[in-house]
Amino acid sequence: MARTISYREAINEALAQEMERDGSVIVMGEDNAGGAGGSGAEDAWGGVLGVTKGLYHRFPGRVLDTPISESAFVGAAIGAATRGMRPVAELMFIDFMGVCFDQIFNQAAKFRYMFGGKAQTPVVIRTMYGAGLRAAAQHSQALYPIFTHIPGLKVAVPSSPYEAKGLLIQSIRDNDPVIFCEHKALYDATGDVPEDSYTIPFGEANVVRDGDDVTVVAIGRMVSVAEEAAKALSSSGIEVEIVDPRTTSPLDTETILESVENTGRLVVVDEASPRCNLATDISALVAREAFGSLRAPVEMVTAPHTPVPFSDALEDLYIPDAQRVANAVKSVAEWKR
Amino acid sequence: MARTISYREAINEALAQEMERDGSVIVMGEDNAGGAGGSGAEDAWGGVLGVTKGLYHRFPGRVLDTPISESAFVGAAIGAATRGMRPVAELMFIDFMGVCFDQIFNQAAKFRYMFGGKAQTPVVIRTMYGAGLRAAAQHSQALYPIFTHIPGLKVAVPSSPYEAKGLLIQSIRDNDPVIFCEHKALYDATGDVPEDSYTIPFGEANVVRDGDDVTVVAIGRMVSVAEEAAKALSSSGIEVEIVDPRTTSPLDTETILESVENTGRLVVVDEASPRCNLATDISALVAREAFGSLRAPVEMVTAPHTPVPFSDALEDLYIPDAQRVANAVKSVAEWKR
Amino acid sequence: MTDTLSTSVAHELDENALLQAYRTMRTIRAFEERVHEEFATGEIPGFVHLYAGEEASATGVCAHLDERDAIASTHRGHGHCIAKGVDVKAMMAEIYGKKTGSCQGKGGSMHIADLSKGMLGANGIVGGGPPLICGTALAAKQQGTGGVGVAFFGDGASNQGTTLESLNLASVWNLPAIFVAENNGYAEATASTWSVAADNIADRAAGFGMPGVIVDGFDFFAVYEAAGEAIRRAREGGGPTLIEVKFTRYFGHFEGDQQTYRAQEVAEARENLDCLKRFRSRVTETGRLEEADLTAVDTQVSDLIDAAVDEAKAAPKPTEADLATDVYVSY
Amino acid sequence: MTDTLSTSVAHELDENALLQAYRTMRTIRAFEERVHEEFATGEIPGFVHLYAGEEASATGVCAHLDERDAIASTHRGHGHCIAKGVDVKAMMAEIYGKKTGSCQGKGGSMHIADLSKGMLGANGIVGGGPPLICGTALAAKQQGTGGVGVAFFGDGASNQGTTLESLNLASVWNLPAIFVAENNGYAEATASTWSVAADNIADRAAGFGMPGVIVDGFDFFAVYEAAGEAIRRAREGGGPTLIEVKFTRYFGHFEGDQQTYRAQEVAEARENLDCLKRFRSRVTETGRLEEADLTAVDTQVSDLIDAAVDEAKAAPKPTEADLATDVYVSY
Ligand SMILES: Cc1ncc(C[n+]2csc(CCOP(=O)(O)OP(=O)(O)O)c2C)c(N)n1
Ligand SMILES: Cc1ncc(C[n+]2csc(CCOP(=O)(O)OP(=O)(O)O)c2C)c(N)n1
Ligand SMILES: [Mg+2]
Ligand SMILES: [Mg+2]
Repeated sequence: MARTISYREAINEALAQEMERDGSVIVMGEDNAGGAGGSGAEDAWGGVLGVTKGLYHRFPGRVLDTPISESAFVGAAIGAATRGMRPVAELMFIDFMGVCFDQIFNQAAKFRYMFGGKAQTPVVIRTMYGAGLRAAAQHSQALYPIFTHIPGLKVAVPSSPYEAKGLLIQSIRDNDPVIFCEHKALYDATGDVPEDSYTIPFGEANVVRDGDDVTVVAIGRMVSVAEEAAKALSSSGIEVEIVDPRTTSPLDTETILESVENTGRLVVVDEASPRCNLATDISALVAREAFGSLRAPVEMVTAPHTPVPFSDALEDLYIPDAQRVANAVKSVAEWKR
Repeated sequence: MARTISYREAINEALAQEMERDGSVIVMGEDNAGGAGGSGAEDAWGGVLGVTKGLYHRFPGRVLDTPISESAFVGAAIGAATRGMRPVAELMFIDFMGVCFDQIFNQAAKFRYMFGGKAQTPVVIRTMYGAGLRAAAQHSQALYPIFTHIPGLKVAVPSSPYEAKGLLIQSIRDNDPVIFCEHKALYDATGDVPEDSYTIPFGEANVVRDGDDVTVVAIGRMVSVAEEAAKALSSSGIEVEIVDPRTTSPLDTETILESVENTGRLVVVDEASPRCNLATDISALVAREAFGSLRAPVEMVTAPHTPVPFSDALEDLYIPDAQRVANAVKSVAEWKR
Repeated sequence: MTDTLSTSVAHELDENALLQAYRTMRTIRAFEERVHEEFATGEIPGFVHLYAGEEASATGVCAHLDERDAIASTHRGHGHCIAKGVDVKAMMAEIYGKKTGSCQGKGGSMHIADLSKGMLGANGIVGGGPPLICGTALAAKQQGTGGVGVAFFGDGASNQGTTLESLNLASVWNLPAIFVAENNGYAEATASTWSVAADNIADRAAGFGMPGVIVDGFDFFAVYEAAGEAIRRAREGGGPTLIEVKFTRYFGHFEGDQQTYRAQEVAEARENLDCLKRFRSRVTETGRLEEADLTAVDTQVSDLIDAAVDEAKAAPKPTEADLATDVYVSY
Repeated sequence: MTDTLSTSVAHELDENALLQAYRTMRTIRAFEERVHEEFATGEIPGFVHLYAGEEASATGVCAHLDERDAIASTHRGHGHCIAKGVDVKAMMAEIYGKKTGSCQGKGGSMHIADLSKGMLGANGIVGGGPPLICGTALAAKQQGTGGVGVAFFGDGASNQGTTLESLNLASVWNLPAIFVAENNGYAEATASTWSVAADNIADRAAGFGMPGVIVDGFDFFAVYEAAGEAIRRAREGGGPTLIEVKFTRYFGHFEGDQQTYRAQEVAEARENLDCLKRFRSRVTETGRLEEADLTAVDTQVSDLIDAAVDEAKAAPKPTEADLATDVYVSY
């Protein structure tokens, strides 16, 4: 049975259901419970934005607070994963990857290949990305392109509560390391989510909306921005097909290519910085594999090549919005040789 | 006067000339001299592959060995750069970025913007990248796409001794943080290099070879691979234009687009992993900005989506070679709708 | 934690210096209490971490510093900024995201900086500052200025690898660097007694070849004295020091924190240990300053903060023209 | 550095165990000396770091371990692999980049691993292992197996932030983890007396709430005893220990290193301190083993290494079909 719950609740429920189902699932991170060693309540925080709240008391000994030592505890999650556990470690903000990236990309990502197929590292790294909370340059980035670049990692970027729950359960059951990117501005977004446990397979895009004129591939929070644009465009006679890849690695190239083969036009909406990001990745894919169908230049709507600004006045300009998406769609729809 | 010297010597000479010219230039890194605290000779190493050899005695007190603490000493270079120094820090292998990335992308790269234009951080991080030395998965990566992704960084990828010297001098004089990526398999490559000091401006591509049939954009060591392919192709009647961007950030989009507007065909050769790399970046640029001129799908010749294998038998297959480039060029040259 | 105003310290500080120290601490307190109030109205965006309760640390350390010296701060940076001389009105405007802010509104509370004042920035990365300070100290050493670098960081940050390896580097290079571990008892909701696997953070100094000192962070004079000794030694080429300053933060980790993880500690500290109260009673009881002098400072500070908030609210925001500027010096 | 075979240790080890220890050390030595020779012929690709001289450490520690336990190693990993039971022939084939290697030729010297043996891999990243070992120790603790995790790392790695913060985490979580700092005097060409800003690496233990122990790394029995105590304590829930093992590496940092940075140390160590020589004279002088037993082991080991090299040379390389396999379990 589906109910309407928030993205935050969907993630919490996925964790709880998997912890219930599988004793090897443990959760760790800074203040994932909160209150360790203090004079007051434990589970005081449940994560900085409350995502893991309640798990501490429900699963005694399986929700671990950590010192601020991301290399050590992310590395510990990885080490534990090689020894039969299924740890879910929280890297509070994706921006903090810089202090622990080695453990992720040189250790977890490479074990299986380097060790000739004999390692298995079922670790999940949950992390918060994205702009919109006036959190400024070091707490607002969308660094999933960097993880997508690394062979050996899988990268999930859920766009809604439904995707969040299904992709997280899949991430936990998956036998490879997964970077699970939660958009911090989506935590209060609500949507229909089945109560029962379910998985969304990796590498299977969701066609959010059908349309014959222009394909819009949108990542994470950009899916709802694209939907907003699509509605406005529809009233001016342009029907957009929106593809949400759901995982950027693996990427469902087939669904994207099929859509462009039908529409002949592509816009990619990516909140990340513009260089070497998902927008370029998908655009290049299409320009190689579906060139014959392309009837207009590809378009990319991304953040500008700047750090994320603090002031709301600037941050609102920084984040791709429905207007910019609509303009890009129009430009490819109207393009003439 | 130009003489023939090696890529290694060109880098050493650039460092020496800038240290001579400007007292604020200092050099630091693990065993950049070598022998600190030991019972034998100082300047015992001059860097792990001898690139900084001789500077220690020539510039007393200005070549600093470091403990194995990349965050601390790369951060120190960055901090010193905000206070009037022009440090050149060596991150021995680019693969080690994972233990110090925060200082590079959250600190150095963002200071100027975050601080409202009031900071200046003229630091150079020299680092070795690339496959070919049987150095395996953690010592062979080509991670420059990750640095290129980050606003606030500049990224130079010299393809020859001439480029190495001119780009390094420019990097040192440049007032922004620069990641200077040296291909370890090029150190013994030789070429004509002027004795006098000179700079190569950032964001100015070099057209290595003229040709009207296909544009090949190649990065770093891939330039010589592309040249080899071009020679073979020429004898079968295909004239390739090779563009070496020299810096991936800033990127000389103009030269690339002009070339494709003439040839109508593009192949990008990038040693990096295939997802969100320079090949996709440049392909997407062309598919957006020069779509009207494109007469064939873009092609990308890259490493496969795997870690770098150790065995020579596999590593030779891993690295893009002239044959694969030639095949890609032929496929776009012969492409028919 | 003794309450005697050490004679050497009393000797060093003349009336002006005492008044200046008081003014700095009072400015920080007033700034933070006002930001606390204003944040509650919803007008201040983002994450805001307040320094109230910890004033003696920034003030006691920075009282020894001049333009040769640089400091690096943390997410809880307002106090360090004020103590190092960053303009208070520009800071307030920055917190409001205004074009007139220290960083033109691009940085916000977590990134206030003023490099012209040797203030290398608040820092959103826990453990981000110590490596940078090795660098400013190295620059001072290479340039022979006699300058020092000071890294302020929290108890939580004392567990971050970047901090720990900076201690070692500073010793190996014999840098004029001071590491000030501000142990306010918590990192977010996590007690330092739990996260720091040692009795004191200062105990880590020995493993990195430098002196480790513990001071009562509610006592300006204690901080002033310990910092003075460390800074003097550093300027003379004697290398780095780790100073652990112990106290309590008065507000939550950030604005909005419900603080269920701790009990009475704050009320007790505010009542019995407060650095401003203790400073005030000591300097008046020992006859160094008059109550009236201090009250005059209070009024001036209060007016300054009022004006800062008014001006910040009235100031313009940055505009589209500012979005893509100042990423590079040139590109 | 005493030379008395401690009675408790002598008691613990029966003849079989002594022979096994000798066999392990001899295998490591013979393996490394042979790789040294073969490397010089140009047939072995890549960067190769040899463990000769340090055999007592891997052997003395791993003698206490079983399949519940996991170890993490370094770029200098051959000794740890052999001591933890990785197949010697598969190791040699791996070093030659052959399909029959421990990692099918995909890893090479710097990445030999065998997870089925609890050997988590040599590691090309200095400081890469300690975090991982916090994880294997955590797994053992969660699963209640009584297992421990052991991180071997060098003096150079003791300055890496990842190592230092792992010490703290292991204490905070009270993990059954052992940190073995192998201080061979140098990190590449840099002396540990210079790079480690403390008299001993073991001195860092106190700052992270755990015991720190220094042992003579040329003495198998000293290592065995210290490791035994730490491992016993860890298995019983007593938390982590930092053990510093001091010795000298016999070859260069990697094969090809000219070693101008050090003088007579190696010849002296080889002559007077060598772990194999000392082990041999001690067990024979105390009448625990006969010369003939040991010589028989020498011969068996020598034959094994010969066979390993012959087979490695004859083995096939991986092929194109192997290039893109085993990146993921499924993709
Ligand atoms: C690398 C990194 N990890 C985690 C965080 C999130 N975070 C911000 S402040 C904080 C607590 C810091 O505690 P402490 O160092 O004691 O400073 P205090 O807040 O007490 O001043 C945490 C975990 C961060 N900003 N950076
Ligand atoms: C993060 C990182 N930095 C630097 C290196 C290069 N490197 C490889 S081994 C080594 C020296 C290591 O010294 P130590 O830890 O003492 O180990 P030893 O070689 O003496 O066994 C260095 C600097 C690396 N592999 N990883
Ligand atoms: Mg704190
Ligand atoms: Mg060593």
